Amino acid sequence: MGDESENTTAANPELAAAFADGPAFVPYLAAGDPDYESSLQYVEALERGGADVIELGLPFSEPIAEGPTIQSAVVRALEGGMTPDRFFEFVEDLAVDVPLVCMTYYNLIYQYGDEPGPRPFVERAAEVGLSGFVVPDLPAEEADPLREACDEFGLDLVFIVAPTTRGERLERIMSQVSGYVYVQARLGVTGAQDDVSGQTEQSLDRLADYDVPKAVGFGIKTGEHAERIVAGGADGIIVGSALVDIVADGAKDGESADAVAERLESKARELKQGALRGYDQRVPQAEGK
Amino acid sequence: MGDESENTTAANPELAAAFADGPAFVPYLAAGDPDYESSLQYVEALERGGADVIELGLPFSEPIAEGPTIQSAVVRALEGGMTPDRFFEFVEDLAVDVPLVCMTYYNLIYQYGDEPGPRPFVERAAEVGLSGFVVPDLPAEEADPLREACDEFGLDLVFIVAPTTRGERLERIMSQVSGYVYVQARLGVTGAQDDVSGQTEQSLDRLADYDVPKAVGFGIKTGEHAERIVAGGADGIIVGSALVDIVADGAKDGESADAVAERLESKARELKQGALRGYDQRVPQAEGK
Amino acid sequence: MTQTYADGKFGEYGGQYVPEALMPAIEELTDAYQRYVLENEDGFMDDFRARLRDFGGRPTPTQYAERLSERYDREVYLKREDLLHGGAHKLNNALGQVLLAKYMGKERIVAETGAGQHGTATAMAAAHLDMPCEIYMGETDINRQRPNVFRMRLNGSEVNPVTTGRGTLKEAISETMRDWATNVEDTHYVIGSVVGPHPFPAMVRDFQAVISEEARRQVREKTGGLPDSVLACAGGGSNTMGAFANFVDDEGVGLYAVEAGGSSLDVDEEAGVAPNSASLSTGEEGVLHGARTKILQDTDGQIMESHSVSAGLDYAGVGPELARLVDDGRVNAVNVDDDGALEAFHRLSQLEGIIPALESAHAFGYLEENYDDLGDVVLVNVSGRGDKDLETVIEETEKRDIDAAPSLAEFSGGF
Amino acid sequence: MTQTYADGKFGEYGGQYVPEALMPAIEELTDAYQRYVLENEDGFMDDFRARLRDFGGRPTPTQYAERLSERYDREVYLKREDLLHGGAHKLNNALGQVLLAKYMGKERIVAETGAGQHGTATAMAAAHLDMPCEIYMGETDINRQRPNVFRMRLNGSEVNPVTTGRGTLKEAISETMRDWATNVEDTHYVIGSVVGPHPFPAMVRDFQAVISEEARRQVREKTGGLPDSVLACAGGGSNTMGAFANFVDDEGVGLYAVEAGGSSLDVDEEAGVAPNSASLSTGEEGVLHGARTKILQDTDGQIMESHSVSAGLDYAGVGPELARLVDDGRVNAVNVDDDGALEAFHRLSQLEGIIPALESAHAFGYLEENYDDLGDVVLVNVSGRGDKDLETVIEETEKRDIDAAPSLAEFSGGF
Ligand SMILES: Cc1ncc(COP(=O)(O)O)c(C=O)c1O
Ligand SMILES: Cc1ncc(COP(=O)(O)O)c(C=O)c1O
Repeated sequence: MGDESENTTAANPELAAAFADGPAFVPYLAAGDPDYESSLQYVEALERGGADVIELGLPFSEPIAEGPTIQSAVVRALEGGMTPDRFFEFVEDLAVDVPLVCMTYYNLIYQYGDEPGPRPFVERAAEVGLSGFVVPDLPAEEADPLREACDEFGLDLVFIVAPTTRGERLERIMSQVSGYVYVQARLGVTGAQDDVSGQTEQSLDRLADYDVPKAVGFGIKTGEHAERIVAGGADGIIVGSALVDIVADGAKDGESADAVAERLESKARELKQGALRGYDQRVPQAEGK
Repeated sequence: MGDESENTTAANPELAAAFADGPAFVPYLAAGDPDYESSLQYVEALERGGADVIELGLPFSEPIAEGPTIQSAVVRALEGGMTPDRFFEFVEDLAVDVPLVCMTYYNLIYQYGDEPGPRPFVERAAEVGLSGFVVPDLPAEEADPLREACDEFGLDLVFIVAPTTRGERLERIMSQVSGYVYVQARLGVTGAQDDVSGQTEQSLDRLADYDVPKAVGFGIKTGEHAERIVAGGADGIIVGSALVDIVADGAKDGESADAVAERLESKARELKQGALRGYDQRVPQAEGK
Repeated sequence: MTQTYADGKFGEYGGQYVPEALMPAIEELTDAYQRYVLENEDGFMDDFRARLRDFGGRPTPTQYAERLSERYDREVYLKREDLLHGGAHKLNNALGQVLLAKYMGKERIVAETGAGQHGTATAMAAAHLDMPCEIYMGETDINRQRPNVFRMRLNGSEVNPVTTGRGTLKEAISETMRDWATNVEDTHYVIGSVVGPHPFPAMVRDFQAVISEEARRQVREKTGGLPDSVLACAGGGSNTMGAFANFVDDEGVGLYAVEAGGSSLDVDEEAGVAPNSASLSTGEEGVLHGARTKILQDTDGQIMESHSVSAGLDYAGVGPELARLVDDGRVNAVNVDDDGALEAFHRLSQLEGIIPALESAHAFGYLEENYDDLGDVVLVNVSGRGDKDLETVIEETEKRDIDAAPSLAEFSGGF
Repeated sequence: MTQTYADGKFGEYGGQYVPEALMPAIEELTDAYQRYVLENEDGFMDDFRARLRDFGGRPTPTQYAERLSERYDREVYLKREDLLHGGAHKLNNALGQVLLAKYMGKERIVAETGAGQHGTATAMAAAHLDMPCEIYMGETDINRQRPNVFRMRLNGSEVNPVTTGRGTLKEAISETMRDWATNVEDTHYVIGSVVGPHPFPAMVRDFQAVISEEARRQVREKTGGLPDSVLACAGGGSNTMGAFANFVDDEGVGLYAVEAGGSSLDVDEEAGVAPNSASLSTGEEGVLHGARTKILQDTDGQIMESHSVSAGLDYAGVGPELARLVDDGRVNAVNVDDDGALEAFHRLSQLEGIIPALESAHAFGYLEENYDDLGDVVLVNVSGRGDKDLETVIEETEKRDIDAAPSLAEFSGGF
């Protein structure tokens, strides 16, 4: 346990680096939504818009932690033929330089490859150059096998900390986490919200003593949200539904992939700029620490 | 009881007289089927056809002892406006000389008039010149009040003897009956049948020792039936459904009342002739007795 | 337990007004009732009780109703006949009679049914006891109650449509009597309530009396005493007599037979229609279906068409023993109209998580309106469950403005 | 009684694979389970048992099935969960959980439902205990099971349509988890079977274990010994674990979990469809809805659409404890296809006068095909009654040529 806790935040230099100077903008898209080719273009647009890390969703048939927006993205991606193998190809085909985190559910990780357990999946993820994982249905209690495989192949394992996470549980998670911690801004499932939850500040307070980047997600929709959250002390912002909405609208209205990519890029820029503004506001404080 | 048993078969000379010389033909029709005027004509046609006694049905809404043919007659007569009071008028309006027996259910007898119980009904029946009653849902056990009223006003009370009636029950009935006994030819409800039941003979055997006319009914349809039954020892035949069928057909086909009446008369004649033939066959035997 | 009258009479009520052909069967049945039911010959009653327990699910509970008790500020207990196999008290009687037929050596069962509750109970009992069974049912009722027809067919019974008259219960009873009169030697007629000629009213009461036998003991266990009042709906009156029988001698216990007030207590003599089924409250003495009792009839004595929102109460007669107990002042004949019953249906469903039969809902309607007069401990018989009534409830709720009802717009027009 | 595993694991099965936001609630629930259920704190279990008795109708009987016993030339006993309030074993669990939520101070209940049986049981329990309740139900299921939706509404519950995916049970579970994750502080999620994250599988089993607790005693009373085998259908496996729990330590008693063989045990990987629901027989280890267990999945790990003629068995997962007991060789995982279940449905209806749920009919299908291997005394759990299935039975019987079925021509096309 002492051992693990030491190596946790240092598994992969890339993710740590992404948070090193200034606030990290961490957008999410479902890989293959609504089809393989467009999706490649969309992810690349995020980088152009200023992404520091990209969370790539590998769609699972039962996304129990997602709201309607991302559920629909998952359905579109599955209907577009996305599978774990195609996902790894997708990562290989992507022309982006920022670190990529795979967001998926545990069953897909567990089933992959010939031997049961997460190792084959992590091995392949390392091969294609992924930097880490977020697994919403894998709490720290069940994470040992995946943590071990990540350690073996030098990948990070990001955990979500919810507004309800306190005390012992918080410690257990923080001893397992690496890369960054995903601070869930409010209770519920993913989905863009019109205001930012007051629960965020309390969560950041609880995490103040832990020396790992804190990226806040769930419900961030605009540059102003991003600004406020970073000003409040977040090391990064995670944005999913607000971006997936753009993909969904494009798919519904039959827009060209180029047009959608352009809108994604500019939304990304808005969010990144917001984050930067927020960071500026708190620089004195941050330095004081 | 001794008293009652003595006066039973002698309440009304008319009914006894009808059975006095030769077999009695006892047709049944529902009064007012399908309307008052036609029904008067039909009943009168039965007399012309040779009826010795006529059973006139006063329709009741729940005729539990009737088969489909007579049930339908009852419905037609009720829809035609037949009521107990109209029934008594009907009897007054009839231009026939043979004795008339009212066949109905006990509730109508019980409810009639101002005081509860059968007396008002019997009193009125006597006034209009009815000779007696058959009440299919009134077994001997429940008949005392009606028996008393009949005695008071000099009317007969006919009882039905079923193939299942034996021993004590038979004695009880035979001690209450007057006019004639209605021998039910087979189990079941009223309705014309294609052959005559073997149960009839056994019933007549059981009744052989009782000195009261035995009229057999239930299912007699043709002159040949009538012949066989009278040959077998019956003092009379009761025919309902085979006649009601003619009324029903007439009503259905919109035949004129005259035409229906004519067919009733000729059916009656066929039945009466059959009965007479049967009687001829058994004369030696009957005399031997 | 109320008395058994050797002559089949309850005062002037009761008797045996049936066609002569049936009398020997009725005498045979009277004898069998005496021997098997009253004297437990061949262990009949033990067999019956064991089957009621294992096949039927007896004893049914007597439940303390928390929220009704709160609402009415007194202790309300529910006798849960809705939990009996088949969903109503009907099985107590059907099982008893089919078993008796078996002990009597009969080889065939006939029965009438209105809404189908007695028919389904009889079909279940007949399947259980391997007896061929035919059920007479009015054609109108068949069309209204197809799921129940289907259940009888599933249990292997034949369902014979009755097309005479309006094609409802009254006609079905008459038709079953005709079948019985035709096949009386090998057939037993399983009548569905405490009506018909003796010994049916007494026998059906005895089979149903297990309700009050249990409830009396159960209320005692829970409260240390007896209820102040017992409420049961009354159609023919079998759940009613079952719920009352063991309390009749407890003079301090008020007994309330709640009839269907329908849409009105008035009567349309001209049309021969009573828009209610309140024979005890508004009927007159007369003879129907083999017994003298209180019936809905016109001044001539013709039987009237009755009405109730609950098919199981929709009958122009009532058990002769109840008629007597009402005349004696021992049972209170009261009634609740269609509106009150529907409201009570929704209230019980929401407050207690029990969806009652519309029949049973009448008893709860009376409780709502009169709880203040019913004493500290009230026992209500839940004669059956309401699953059979869902279509009717949609239809009838739509016509009304019922506070207690959930919004059912999405069910407009049925399922 | 099977063991409780402190870590929520049954061998490698079980666990708590849920979003972090739910973990505190799950810890709180685990603690409440420990205190109230296992240690009877505040008399919780006494309260629960009393309510099961008075509100639910327990004990349900264990019935000797005369005609099945004759047919199979051995003693067949039926555990009659069809007689429980609501018509299925589901209430044992729903009542336990809603009551627990109340003891925990929760103010709101959510639940998922597929065919509507768990939903109706939860709605009844929630009404009884005065808890606001929302039920998630797939839109497809809502359209197929409108009477059950109506019953939930009558009991005062909200029914929330789930439009994602195929709009069936799997999606409804996911959606209910989302609601719980959002409202976790005041809300309890009443899961419908022995599935989901720990402590649900153990807790639901403990609430359902009353089935085998009673049945074991009842069979003993009747035969002086234990059954040679116990049969129960298995969807999620709650009636199954309930029927097995108190026999697991009786090594001589064979335990048979009868899954839905559907139309075939083969799988269409391409279409992501398994035309059966036989997770124990044909599924692979994986993680679904919070637990590691046997599930129907493609080689990638995507969950497959399952199928069964009985909606209540139509689920791609199964309780983790059952998976473990099968791996251990203690429970036999067997299955019966749609045809066999339908035939058994008709057979039981006609021979015993019990119309079973199509789910339960699977257990009887297995009995028909394998009675010779089941020993002298066989106990079958009748998990529910079939009234909910009548429409399906008409439709499915029409498609087949079933000897045991009555002629149903007049019902062609439904009611
Ligand atoms: C549930 C229920 N309650 C009551 C009745 C009325 O019958 P009775 O008055 O004989 O109990 C019926 C008749 O079908 C019924 O189904
Ligand atoms: C009657 C009945 N039996 C069985 C089941 C299957 O559930 P389980 O396997 O959890 O008992 C259901 C589910 O709805 C059901 O309604």
